[in-house]
Amino acid sequence: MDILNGILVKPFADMAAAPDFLLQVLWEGLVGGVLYALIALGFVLIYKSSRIFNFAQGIMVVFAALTLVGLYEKGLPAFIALPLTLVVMLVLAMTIERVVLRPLVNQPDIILFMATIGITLFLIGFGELIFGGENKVMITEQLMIPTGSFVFELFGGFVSIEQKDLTAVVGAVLLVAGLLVFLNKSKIGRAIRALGDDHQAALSVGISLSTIWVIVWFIAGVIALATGIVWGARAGVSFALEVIAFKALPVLMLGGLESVMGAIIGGLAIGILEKVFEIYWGQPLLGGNTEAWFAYMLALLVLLFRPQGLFGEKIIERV
Amino acid sequence: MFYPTAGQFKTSYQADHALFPVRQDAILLGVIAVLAFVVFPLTANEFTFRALLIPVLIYSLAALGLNILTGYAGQLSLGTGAFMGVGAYACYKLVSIFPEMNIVVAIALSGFFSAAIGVIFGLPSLRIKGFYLAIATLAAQFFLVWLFQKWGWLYNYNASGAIQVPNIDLFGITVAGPRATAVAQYYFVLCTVCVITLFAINITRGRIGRMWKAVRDMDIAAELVGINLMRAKLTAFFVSSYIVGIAGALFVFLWRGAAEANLFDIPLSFRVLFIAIIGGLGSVLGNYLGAILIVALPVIISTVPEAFGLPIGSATVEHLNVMIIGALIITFLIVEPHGLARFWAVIREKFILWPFPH
Amino acid sequence: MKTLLKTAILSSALALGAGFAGPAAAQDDSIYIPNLSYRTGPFAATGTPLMNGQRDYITLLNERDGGLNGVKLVYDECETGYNTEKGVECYEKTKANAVVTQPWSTGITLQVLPKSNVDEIPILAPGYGFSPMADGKVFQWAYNPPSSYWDGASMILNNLSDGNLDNLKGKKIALLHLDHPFGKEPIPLLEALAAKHGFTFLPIPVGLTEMQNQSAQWLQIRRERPDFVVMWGWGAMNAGAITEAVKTKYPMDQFVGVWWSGHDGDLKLVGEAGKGYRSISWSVPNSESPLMQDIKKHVVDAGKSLINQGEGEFDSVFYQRGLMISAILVEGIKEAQEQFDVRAPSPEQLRWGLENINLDEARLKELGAEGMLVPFKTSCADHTGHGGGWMLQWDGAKFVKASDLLMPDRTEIEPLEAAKAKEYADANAPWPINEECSM
Amino acid sequence: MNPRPDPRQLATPGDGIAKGDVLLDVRNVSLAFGGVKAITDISLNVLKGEIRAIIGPNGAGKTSMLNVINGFYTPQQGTIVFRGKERRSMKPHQAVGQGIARTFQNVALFKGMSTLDNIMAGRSVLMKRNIGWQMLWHGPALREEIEHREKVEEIIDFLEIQHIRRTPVGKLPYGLQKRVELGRALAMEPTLLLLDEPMAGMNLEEKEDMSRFIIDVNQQRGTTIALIEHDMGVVMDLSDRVVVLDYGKKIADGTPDEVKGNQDVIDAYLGVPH
Amino acid sequence: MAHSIASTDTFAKYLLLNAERFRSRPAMRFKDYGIWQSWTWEEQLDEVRALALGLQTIGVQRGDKIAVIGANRPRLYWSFAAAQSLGAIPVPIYADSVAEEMAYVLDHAEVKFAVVEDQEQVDKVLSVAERVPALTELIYDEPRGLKDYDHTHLHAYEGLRATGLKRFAEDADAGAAWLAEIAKGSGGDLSVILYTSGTTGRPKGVMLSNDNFVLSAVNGNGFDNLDENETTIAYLPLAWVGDHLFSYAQSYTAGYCVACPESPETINEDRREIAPTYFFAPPRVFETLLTSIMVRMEDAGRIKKAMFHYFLAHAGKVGERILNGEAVAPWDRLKYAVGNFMVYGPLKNRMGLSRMRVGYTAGEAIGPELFSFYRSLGLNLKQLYGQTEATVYITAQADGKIRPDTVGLPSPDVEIKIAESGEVLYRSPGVFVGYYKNDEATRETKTEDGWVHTGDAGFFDADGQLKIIDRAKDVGKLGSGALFAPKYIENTLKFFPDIKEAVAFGHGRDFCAAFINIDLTAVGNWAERNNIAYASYQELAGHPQVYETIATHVDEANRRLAREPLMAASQIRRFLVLHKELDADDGELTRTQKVRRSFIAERYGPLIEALYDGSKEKFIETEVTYEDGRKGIIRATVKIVDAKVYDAPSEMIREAAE
Repeated sequence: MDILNGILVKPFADMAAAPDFLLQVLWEGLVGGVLYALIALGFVLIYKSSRIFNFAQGIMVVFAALTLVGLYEKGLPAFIALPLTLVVMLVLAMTIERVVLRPLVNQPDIILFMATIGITLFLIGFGELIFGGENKVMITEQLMIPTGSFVFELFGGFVSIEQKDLTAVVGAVLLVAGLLVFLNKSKIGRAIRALGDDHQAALSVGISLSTIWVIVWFIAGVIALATGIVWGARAGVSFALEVIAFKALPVLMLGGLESVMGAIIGGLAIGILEKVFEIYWGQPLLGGNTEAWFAYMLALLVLLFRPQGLFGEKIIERV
Repeated sequence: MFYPTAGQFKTSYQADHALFPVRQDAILLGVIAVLAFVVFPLTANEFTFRALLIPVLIYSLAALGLNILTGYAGQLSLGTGAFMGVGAYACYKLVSIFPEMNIVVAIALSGFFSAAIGVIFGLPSLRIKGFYLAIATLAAQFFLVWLFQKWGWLYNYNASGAIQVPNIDLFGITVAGPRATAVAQYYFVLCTVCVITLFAINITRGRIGRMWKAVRDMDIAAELVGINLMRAKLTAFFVSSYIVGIAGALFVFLWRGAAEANLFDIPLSFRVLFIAIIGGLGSVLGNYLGAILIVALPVIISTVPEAFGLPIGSATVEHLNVMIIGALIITFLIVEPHGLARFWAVIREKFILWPFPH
Repeated sequence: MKTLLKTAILSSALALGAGFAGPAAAQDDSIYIPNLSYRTGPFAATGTPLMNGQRDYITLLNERDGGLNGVKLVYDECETGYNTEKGVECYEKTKANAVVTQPWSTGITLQVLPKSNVDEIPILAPGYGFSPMADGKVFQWAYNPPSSYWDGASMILNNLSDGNLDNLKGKKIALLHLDHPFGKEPIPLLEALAAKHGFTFLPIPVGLTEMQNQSAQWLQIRRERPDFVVMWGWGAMNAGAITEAVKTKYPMDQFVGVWWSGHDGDLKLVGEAGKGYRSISWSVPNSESPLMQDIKKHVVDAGKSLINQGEGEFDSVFYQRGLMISAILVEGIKEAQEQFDVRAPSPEQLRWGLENINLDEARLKELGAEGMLVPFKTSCADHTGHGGGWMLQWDGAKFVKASDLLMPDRTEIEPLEAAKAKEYADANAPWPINEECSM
Repeated sequence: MNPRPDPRQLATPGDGIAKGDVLLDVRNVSLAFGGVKAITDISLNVLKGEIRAIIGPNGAGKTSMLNVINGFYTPQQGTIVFRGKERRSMKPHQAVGQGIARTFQNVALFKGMSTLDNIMAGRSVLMKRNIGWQMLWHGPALREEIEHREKVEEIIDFLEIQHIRRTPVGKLPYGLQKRVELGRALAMEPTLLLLDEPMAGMNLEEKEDMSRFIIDVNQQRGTTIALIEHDMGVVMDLSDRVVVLDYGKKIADGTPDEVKGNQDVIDAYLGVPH
Repeated sequence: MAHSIASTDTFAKYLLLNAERFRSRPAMRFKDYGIWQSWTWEEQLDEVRALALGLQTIGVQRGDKIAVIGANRPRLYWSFAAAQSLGAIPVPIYADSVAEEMAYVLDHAEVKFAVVEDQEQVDKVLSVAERVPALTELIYDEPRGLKDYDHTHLHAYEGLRATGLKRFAEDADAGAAWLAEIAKGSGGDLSVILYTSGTTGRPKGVMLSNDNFVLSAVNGNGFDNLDENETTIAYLPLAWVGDHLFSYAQSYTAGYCVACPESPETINEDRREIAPTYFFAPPRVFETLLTSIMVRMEDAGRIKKAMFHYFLAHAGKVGERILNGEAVAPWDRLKYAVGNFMVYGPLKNRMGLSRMRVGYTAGEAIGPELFSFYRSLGLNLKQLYGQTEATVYITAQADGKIRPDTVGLPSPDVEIKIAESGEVLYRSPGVFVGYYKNDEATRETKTEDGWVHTGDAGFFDADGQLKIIDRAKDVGKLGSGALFAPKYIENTLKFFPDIKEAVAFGHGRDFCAAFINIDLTAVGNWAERNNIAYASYQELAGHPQVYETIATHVDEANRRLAREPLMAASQIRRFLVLHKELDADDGELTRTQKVRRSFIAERYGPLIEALYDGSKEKFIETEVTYEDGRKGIIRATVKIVDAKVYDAPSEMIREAAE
């Protein structure tokens, strides 16, 4: 009975007992979710346009952030380091297109997937070689990201909202909105969207495949940089960040590999749910650290009922 | 050139189904066997055993397990490390609960535990395909490693949370634990790997192997030629996880001597996956070639600057090493996406066709 | 394709050659000191200054004194990335010529520990490793001077309770720890003490993958409201925890870390907000000491150091602790040289040396490091020395000494040490026990 | 030396149904995908030993019909009686167990395997040795393997594909792939063989070869065949009876000559709007 | 089972003997169902007996003619032995002959029974059955597609075999009676009637006795030391005398194993698997092999190609001398050994000839370069000069005395003389009994005292080796009176892989000119590499660049011809590349793929005229027969090109060069 009580009653009693805390938990989950969603978004864009399951998205986040901070540490002012980082990401996109994607075009999915793992390793080694392996501080102030926090006293407690987290959420919303506009309104954007379905159709827009790939990888790089700044501001910049890339995977399972909305909603849902589960069930009942697997188990369960993910299209098998 | 195949003909299906229908292949294997069983043990030093030979063998075995699932049955798995962990922890518990149990029996049994867990986590494969399944196997990966950490019973409530291999004898020779000599462990691993490889080859070339390959190549068609997809996939998960579990048990008992949960985390899974893919999916030989490249090469690379007296810091070497491995993976995928095994097959084919180019 | 083939053949030939040749043979006029370092990966941030310190002390001796008693010390790093597997590989690679193993991670220490009796190479794990290694009768080849983790835990609790653990009755103490052998080390002692002295002990593990995102742990802390948070953190975890603590508004003066959680770099992330955070330490930086001046002169200014001078690494706790770690090792070597009258002592001889270290105030002063390290003395039975430690406190810009020398409550620890040592020996039977040495 | 096997007489699986009796009876079957009707209330039967053609314009529901027959789709209404047993749904692999084999409109071979292995895979369902024996290889598993290899070699010989025995099927030209696929279906020793456009995309010569093989299969092995085909000429030559579908409905059924004269059929093929 | 063998004058008796002396040694292999099905001599005896006893039940009797039609399959070879054991006479017929040809032979030979391979042959025979009144029963091997045929006079081989086995098992007398029947056979009896596919007129049935074959085979065995350890591969037409000798007569007399390939498409693969020790092929096969080698090597990398040609050149220099056991410098030997490892060995391996101990080429003259090429690789290839009427052997090259331009010394027991007209005549134990039902022809060919006209012109050189120039009737004279040997010229041209076929003209003309047929494989491959698009053979043949290539070949051929004093006069002045492939279906080639020169001259008369009237191109219409028997017309304008001729060298230079 204790167990049942622990599972079914106590968590909700706790939530009700300390609503401020619950709010804090939800906020923390939301912020985490935004980050997952951003990384997942990078995955989805690349998958949609080139059928590549880009494992390197996570490391691109670190690499982008590390480049930004590294350039700053080398003495460049932030307002130069930032655009320069974008240039680096563009060069990276072009290099990847030229060195990896083009020779591997038309290979099976798993080969491309492995190649992105190769990119991951290469970037780790390269990044550490250039910028060193130690933890770096995100140049928050220099980028004019507010660092204070708003504290709301309510329900007899408080909810503390870091301004940089708030900035992250707002920034993410703006980024996603901009991206959606780009994808839906611009010629290139439409080409990118069409690419997932039909190479020929996309090519008829008049943009070469390699150009589209470079653009897509560059956009993924920009998203990575944004993610890197936000996450780096929270936890510093180091290659330990690479692990968050894994968190994007269950998001993709939930949201579907090709759905932009799926990535966003899936990311937020997983961020919030895993936090709530960890705090109210994981820690009291399972010894904590359930965030390590909760998102996967959740996604797995969902997939068992909807193999195409929450937002994927239903698969009708034909022969 | 080295493959004069003229005059080799088969007068029975038995001969046609032999392990090496081409005589030269058998000779080549014989040479390798002599190297592995006689020459290496006589010449290798302890570092070579512990850092090259034994790990290459164990990783090959793990990759073989994964390859059965991914290369033969087409089910991508990213959870190999955790299944190795299941094998290792199962073996540890068996040895602690039944200290009298023969180590061979314990290792053989521990495979069944990972096989059972493998089948459980294989169940989603009936509904989920491709990358979705790959991500699903990550659920196993993260959940199991978490379990290894949290479930004190698994590591006998050891303060450090690590499992420690006691000294274990086999026929009067210590093969596991701190007192075991590298040579003894090498032979133990070598024999185990040989036997399991043989079994795996036999399975993959027979009915079950064909069923797996059919499922891999086109699962709908496989179903429509009467293959029970559920059974085929679950058998693949079972056999694969069994071998992976054995590899895990060997990994800890015959090589590492101790292990903590993190050891079985995602980098291990990826490492094994690299081996399988660089080696060549759908090939048994590839696992060995891949393991040599992925396991031994970094060790060797890291000794290169030292050997040439280059003043490079160990960290730089490590960074370069990671870069090189990354670049190698990409290069190999571009040069031969089907892996080293195919690379060898191409060379072999060239030898057979020599002097003709095709 | 063709060239690739050739390269493949060439490199495999090279590989075979390299694999079977083995490391070069030892030389008489030098002492090979390998270090299983990590300058890469998530723990690089905390590892690097320590490695730099270790390296620079040896460089100093070689540069200033021409080695130790005229024998050149060869310091060599093998990169592990704090990865146990890599660590074991490094151990195997270096052990042929090594006089000592410096495993640099509790995980690696635990892996190497059982082999020590077989390989007969002393393990030197200053301030880390398995606490019962203090029992020299059982762990004949392992040394963790000058204080063990249990010592550290005991000192922290003593400090928090103003010297009387019973004061903690009814309080709640959380242990925020890395979910790794290192982080789990103090748990048995803390559990035992909690039971005995009536405080609530709450372990909060941080997984390796969660080091930088500890919001769940800190939410838990916020909910549980422990009176004190003790941290056994390392690498990126430290910075993460301190940032979260600031965010959660956890009072810094109730937040104490073990010596590995007192890295200047971690605290600089929060700067002023971290003011009041304390960390127990058995070493104290003193950039004005004669030793440091020598280092500056012979190593840093000579361009032979790897430290990042712009970031104040020279003044940092970890860099100077790294120096002290090498000083301890060198002291052991020196003892062995003198005792056995050899230039390059064997591992067996070094073992004796490490058992007979006597780094008292006088000797430290001689080394120019007065006050930088707790004085301690090892023996056959006591491989730790139990030199105690000081509290260091973050003043917003740097760590400053904030207490007198604290000593662990050995009476609380010793029985547990003995029991765990015996348990270990039993589990690893046959395990030789040296009954000859008494206290 | 090995005595030569005696494969000249190819066995016909017996099932107690005499030639000319109803082997398969499809009764009032309807099938829809999310509201789109693929098959509307169709009944048809296949007699043992005949070659039965199902024809119709694109989208007439022909392939869906085959998919219903071999259990790949479950119809919303109607039943199927095969060899006297009535059922609504079953798993495709169970259909194989009952003696229904098929080929596909777009070749569905196992691309990574050789011709030999593809056809051997068709016999998977007839092979019984468990994994333990497989593991040891020598002994029962090998005996079984050889036993089935002999059968497969008969098929290879029958279809005249000796020269591509070891070739990975992915490398074969389309016409040969179709032949290998037929071989794989034959390997299952079916009572009823469903062929989905066996001659699609073939040139004249290949079509003639394929027709010959189909007739040979029917005559020599006594296999009942139901086929879908676009090429009317081929259909009329090959089949004993023809059923015509249009928009998921049956519009004609009978001998080739009867069907040819049917006005509905002519309309359907000329595209008269409904 | 013990047989008492009084003598070995028939193959049936040899079969009994071999079953005793070689028992479980392999007699025959057949790649079927993916593996080499094998029969030992004992099993072969069982098979032949079973068939013979089965044949008896459908009425086969002594003296009956039994047609055997099909590919090289053990069962058809057994039909020979079974028929002969019963005293019947097998009449093998080319399986690719059209119904018309077949009808003639079947009728002419008064065939009563026919053993055929499959439905195709059954259909062919049945289609002409009414024109073959003697034919009563038809036996087929492959039952495929024949299920619904009327089986009153149609028998499955399998059925007869089963009947035979049953008879043997159930009726003790049957076996004994069969042995008695064998004993009745004698050396003088007809062994087989082989129809020659003569270049003109109707085929003639060459009657060969058991003695003819047995003695020839035994002599052949002795000449080349063939014994039961040899293996050969049977892939040439059953109806051809060579195959009958090598795959049947010599196998029975020496006891060696004959392997039958799986299907025509797999011959190369099958030969490689079997790696025959005794191998026979007409020059055309060697030519095709060489062409395919060179074509495949074209795609090789530059270094490999250079290496390949370097070693081939070296082999050309010393290979034959090493093979002949002559003195060769150690350095050259070493280089040859390296070459053997790098090139020759692997090449032999790929051709499936690495175990070949003795190889023969015959049927027509082989180009000396082609011949030398194979010998330089270390293959003991030899030339044989023979005829159906001689039961093959007239001359053969003996080991160690091999020259590419001669056909060797007279075979054992063969006498040869050269008629005044230059025609070669011979007399031997292999000389045929006569042409079946054609005494006139017999008389024309065979003199009263047993000398046989070969129809070939030739002479003995200083070593006593016979050198054949051409068909006696084909050898002509140029307007200048110089010798014109068209075949010699054609062979010189055909050495080039790009040239598949050539027809030379010049008899009675001022100079020599030639038609050239390009090799579609070789030239097509070349075109592909050079990005030359072509839609048809005709288009490719007329392509200017193809012409250029062929012109260089002709030029080289002229250079070679110029080196031969006898031939220098007949260098090619003008040539054209023919717009269609010469084809046996159109009657341009014989079934054995020999050029029918006169027919071609008639058919392409306008082109020949154009060759000599100096025109630059000529339009021509040609009727062709398609594979399905339909007829069509192809039209083309063929370009004609002049070639450069060289001065004949003086004797001095020639000697210095040699």
